[in-house]
Amino acid sequence: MDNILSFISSNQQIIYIVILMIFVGIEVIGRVPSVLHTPLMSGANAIHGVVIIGAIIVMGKAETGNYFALALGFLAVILGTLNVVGGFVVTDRMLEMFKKKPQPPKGA
Amino acid sequence: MDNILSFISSNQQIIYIVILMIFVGIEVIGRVPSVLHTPLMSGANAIHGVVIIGAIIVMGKAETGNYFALALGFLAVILGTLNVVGGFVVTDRMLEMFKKKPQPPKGA
Amino acid sequence: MELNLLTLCYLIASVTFILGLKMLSNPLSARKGNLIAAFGMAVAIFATIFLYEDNGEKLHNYAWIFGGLLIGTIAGTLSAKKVKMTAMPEMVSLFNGMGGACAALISAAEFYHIYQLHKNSPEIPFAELATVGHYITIVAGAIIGTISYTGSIIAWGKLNGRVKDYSFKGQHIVNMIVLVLVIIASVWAYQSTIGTIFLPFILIGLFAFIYGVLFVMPIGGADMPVVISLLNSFTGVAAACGGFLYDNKAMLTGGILVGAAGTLLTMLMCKAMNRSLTNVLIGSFGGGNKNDAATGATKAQGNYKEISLADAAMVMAYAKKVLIVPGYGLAVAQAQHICHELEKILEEKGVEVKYAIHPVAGRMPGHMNVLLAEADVSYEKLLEMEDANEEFKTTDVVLILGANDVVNPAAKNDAASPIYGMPILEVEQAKTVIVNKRSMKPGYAGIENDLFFQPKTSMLFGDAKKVLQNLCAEIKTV
Amino acid sequence: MELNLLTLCYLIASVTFILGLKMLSNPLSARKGNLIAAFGMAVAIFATIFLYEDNGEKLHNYAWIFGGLLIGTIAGTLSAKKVKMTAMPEMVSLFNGMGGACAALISAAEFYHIYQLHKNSPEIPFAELATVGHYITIVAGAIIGTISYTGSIIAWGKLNGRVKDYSFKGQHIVNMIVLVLVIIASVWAYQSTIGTIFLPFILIGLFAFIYGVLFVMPIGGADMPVVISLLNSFTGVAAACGGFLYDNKAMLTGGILVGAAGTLLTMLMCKAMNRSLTNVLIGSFGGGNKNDAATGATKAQGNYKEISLADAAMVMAYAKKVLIVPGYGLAVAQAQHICHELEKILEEKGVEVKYAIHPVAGRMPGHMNVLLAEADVSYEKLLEMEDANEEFKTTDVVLILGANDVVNPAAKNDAASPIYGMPILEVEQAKTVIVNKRSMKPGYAGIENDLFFQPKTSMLFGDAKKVLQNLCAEIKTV
Ligand SMILES: NC(=O)c1ccc[n+]([C@@H]2O[C@H](COP(=O)([O-])OP(=O)(O)OC[C@H]3O[C@@H](n4cnc5c(N)ncnc54)[C@H](OP(=O)(O)O)[C@@H]3O)[C@@H](O)[C@H]2O)c1
Ligand SMILES: NC(=O)c1ccc[n+]([C@@H]2O[C@H](COP(=O)([O-])OP(=O)(O)OC[C@H]3O[C@@H](n4cnc5c(N)ncnc54)[C@H](OP(=O)(O)O)[C@@H]3O)[C@@H](O)[C@H]2O)c1
Repeated sequence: MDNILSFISSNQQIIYIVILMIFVGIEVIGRVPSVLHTPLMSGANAIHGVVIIGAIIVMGKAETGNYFALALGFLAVILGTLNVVGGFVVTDRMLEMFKKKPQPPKGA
Repeated sequence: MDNILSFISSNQQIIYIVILMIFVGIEVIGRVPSVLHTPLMSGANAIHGVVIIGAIIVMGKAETGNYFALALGFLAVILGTLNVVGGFVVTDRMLEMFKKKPQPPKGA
Repeated sequence: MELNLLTLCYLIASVTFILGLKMLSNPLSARKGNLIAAFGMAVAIFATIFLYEDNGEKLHNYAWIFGGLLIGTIAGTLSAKKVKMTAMPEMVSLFNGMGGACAALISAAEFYHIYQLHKNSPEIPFAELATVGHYITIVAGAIIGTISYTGSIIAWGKLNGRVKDYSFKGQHIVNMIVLVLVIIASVWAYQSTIGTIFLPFILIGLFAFIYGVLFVMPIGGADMPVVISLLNSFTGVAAACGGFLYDNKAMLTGGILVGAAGTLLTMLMCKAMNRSLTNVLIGSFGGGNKNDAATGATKAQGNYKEISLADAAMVMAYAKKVLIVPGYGLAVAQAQHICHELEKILEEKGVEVKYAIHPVAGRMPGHMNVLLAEADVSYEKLLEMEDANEEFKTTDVVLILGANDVVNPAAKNDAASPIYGMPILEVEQAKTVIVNKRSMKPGYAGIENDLFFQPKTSMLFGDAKKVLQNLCAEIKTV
Repeated sequence: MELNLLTLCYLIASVTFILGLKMLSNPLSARKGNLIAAFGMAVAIFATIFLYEDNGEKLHNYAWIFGGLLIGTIAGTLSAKKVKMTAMPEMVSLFNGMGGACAALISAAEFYHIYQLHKNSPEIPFAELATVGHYITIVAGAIIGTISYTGSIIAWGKLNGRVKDYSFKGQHIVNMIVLVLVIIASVWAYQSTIGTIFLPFILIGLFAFIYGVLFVMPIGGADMPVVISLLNSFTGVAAACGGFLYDNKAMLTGGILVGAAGTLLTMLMCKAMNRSLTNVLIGSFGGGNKNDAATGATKAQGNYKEISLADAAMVMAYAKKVLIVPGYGLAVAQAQHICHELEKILEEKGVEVKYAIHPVAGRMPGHMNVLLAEADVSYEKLLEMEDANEEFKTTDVVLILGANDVVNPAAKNDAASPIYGMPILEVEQAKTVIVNKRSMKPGYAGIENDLFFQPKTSMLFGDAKKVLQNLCAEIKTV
């Protein structure tokens, strides 16, 4: 109990950020019409591609002679880029299809 | 420019919390029907009564002999309490009126 | 350990504030949401009292603290319980003002604290004692809190009729000047020494005080709910300043939350009336514009026809379904109880009676719901706008009691009208429309209403309460 | 200075992610939202490359970094551009798997890094080198990333038909056991010394790998979009672990954002089909339940009647308004182009043709919009469900092409039906209904459809593409 409390206390701000982010994530999505579910999923998929930052850091910190670390990092960068670039491009392509939203006179 | 950047950097987490909180505040309210505007305003009014915490701290830190500081703090505590208690009670009274939400068959 | 527990309590409070506000924006959960936020507040308050430490030292002056809490609680509860339902916005305004004043006092106390620590060396520049950031939080709390306080008090006075609308030419320029003076005084104070700082600091408060008054003074009394909502979000920001000052997350998050939500709410309120916030603040149609609109009204609309009490009673008694549209006039006349009476008499005669409630009928959102609830009208009888607009199609008689803008077809037909685009109650779909008001004068938006000149419509002039009393008597004899 | 700039860049990225996601959830701003998020991502990536410092040291291996970025960009763009519209969910699944793998590799690299630093003293317990918190972020990233990776690959395989549904009795228990093994291996690894840690760490990865496969394997192929959305939020959480690991706010906020939003989205998807998430995951009606439903179907429904091609052509050619209801069958038959053809031929004959689009028609949300857009059907012709349900009232002929559940009246009438409560296209309001499918077999939900037995309805059996081709030819001759 004590441990948990002091953990909470010393990571107070991060905990706030995480909790608030969860609220934001939930609220921001709340009103999405079902036609947009697939593009939204795809867009969210592209956003978690932010993991690429970690891959770049791993890659950029690997010592030049350490081939195993280099290979790991290199692979991670490629995979992360695939996620980011592919994700955004695919989402854009999908949304292209939705662009001319019809505005039928209500109830007509 | 440099100053601003280093300010941002050293207060990074607080800035995140503030920005996220703004998003939360805006999103959370987004869907409110207009009948609830008044109670919602009143409820929000009660919540900013959290300023009472500051009043309590001021009061509790004032040296025992310093009557000016004591008076300031005492007044602040009273006003803050009015805000909090009055706010929540008034909101509750208003909402009492809204409780039996009618569920008329749609379009009937 | 205790400090860690305090952090957890604040975290809980922050989360309850968010959840509470979220639940408050849904009719089904609103009341619970309010209680949840109140619970979180209680946690935060008692945690502060018992767990807070400053440099390892607990708070003292417990007697004073509990004394203040007790006085505030009793006074707050009593006034909140006693106030009439229709005077709610005034009450909210008053409480909001208290919060603003509290924030301002905290800033003043903090300032005084710094002064006390160093009063023996009056030549130290204040700038050496507080960083810019620290100073800004102190001064912003003082300024915003004070503005919120005076503004709220004026709004309160306007709503209960003690303060009259007042504006003069060039008011906006004067307001700007006062605001600039506030800033100048703030800069001056920061550059003063401990010995000379009192004057500029008092000036800051004074100018902010004046600004608050000037800011609210010219805005039409009917627009006060919007102003109160805006001042509400000001107080939120002032509370957040306190949060920065004490590095207190509960104050910070609570304040920012209300600041953001309050700002949006203010805009939503304006939108529900189809107006912009600037329009409300500069008062273009609560105030000045009225004359223009009145001239527009003179283009004669043809004739209206009146109906006698006896005829009105007859028509309603023999109708199958009557819909009542209450408006601001009903509220002013305090005619809700006699209106409920009418409803009961008609129902005894076998007439189906319901109410059509426009969301911005009256002078605050939900005004009519609160009003009719006070008179014990059953909730099942209140139709929301969309449902009512369906129901009109099968209605024999619509009785409009002191409503005007909310049934004005110009909102649908006339793109030049200031209320164009506002959703309205489409009463013309019913067979007959009877309108009760005292004269042919326009309502809140200051514009003419075509509805009154339509063949379906007949006017029943007089104060709503009196007319209803006579109507009741008349119907009983039918 | 540069580090401060980096912080600002990350802040900008976080905000663009939120804004982007918010805009993505509104049809009008969705595309712009995607671009905004992409912009923020670019800022974050390049800021990391050029500004990141670790103990005052910049990153190196630029050639490798840019090489990797280049390869990934080319491969990603090409495959994203080439993929067929209807194979989108597969593609998303694949990219999601890449992200999961990336997160897992980062954890592995971090782990290897710790190992490298201390490999000369193999007897040090790992627990002395990393706090519990640090270890949990490493291991959670590895586990969640791996599960997301293998799960996504299986989902991808199912969608393009390479992997078949597979389940056995007691599968859920086996799954639980594997999950427990993952946890045991994690604890074991933490208590090993540097010298002996490799085995348990590899076991963690292995068990997580197996779990990902087992988790997705039994779920019906048609439910894959929901599963992908769930795995999507897993990858978000894995990315957030990376954010904790490097104390990187962009990763942390981006990851949590997707984790939270993805979870809600998953639930919304289920809700749109009127199912619960557990129901999807345990697969009660994509899979096992089918038999029960089939027995329910044997209660004979009376007779259905068939219509000949010639008659169908006649009825449609002489109608004033025809509404086409596309469903999963149309997608499977790849009949969207010939369907557009039919529309044009009918319009030449003076028939008004529109499409009624159910939000969950097909196998992914928006499936039909995408499909018809691919065949160049004008967007103005697509009616959303609510509008379509109004339009049916004035429609002469409804042509249902390979749709079944989305027009099943049981969703409205039969409280015992598994799809009860799902909003449907109310085609019975039209004068005549023609249904094209290959047999009387049920659709996705595995239940009988009353509609087919109603007097208004006639069946036109056959593969959608072939039937449409013949229909076109026939109508031309009318
Ligand atoms: N609800 C809100 O939140 C809110 C806030 C601010 C502004 N507003 C605005 O207020 C308006 C509300 O519309 P509304 O139709 O309710 O009111 P309204 O348009 O202001 O009309 C009220 C009518 O009641 C009549 N009246 C006044 N006293 C009366 C009495 N004692 N007996 C009988 N009739 C009386 C007046 O005509 P006579 O003088 O001829 O009797 C007047 O035309 C809208 O324009 C809305 O935008 C609403
Ligand atoms: N959109 C989503 O996000 C999503 C995701 C997962 C699940 N779902 C579910 O999928 C269902 C969608 O409903 P739906 O009406 O579109 O599809 P459905 O209920 O699955 O019915 C499709 C019908 O098409 C017929 N068909 C199959 N191949 C055909 C061909 N080549 N030519 C002509 N007809 C063919 C089948 O009948 P025959 O075999 O007799 O030809 C079948 O009855 C809903 O239950 C929904 O909940 C949707």
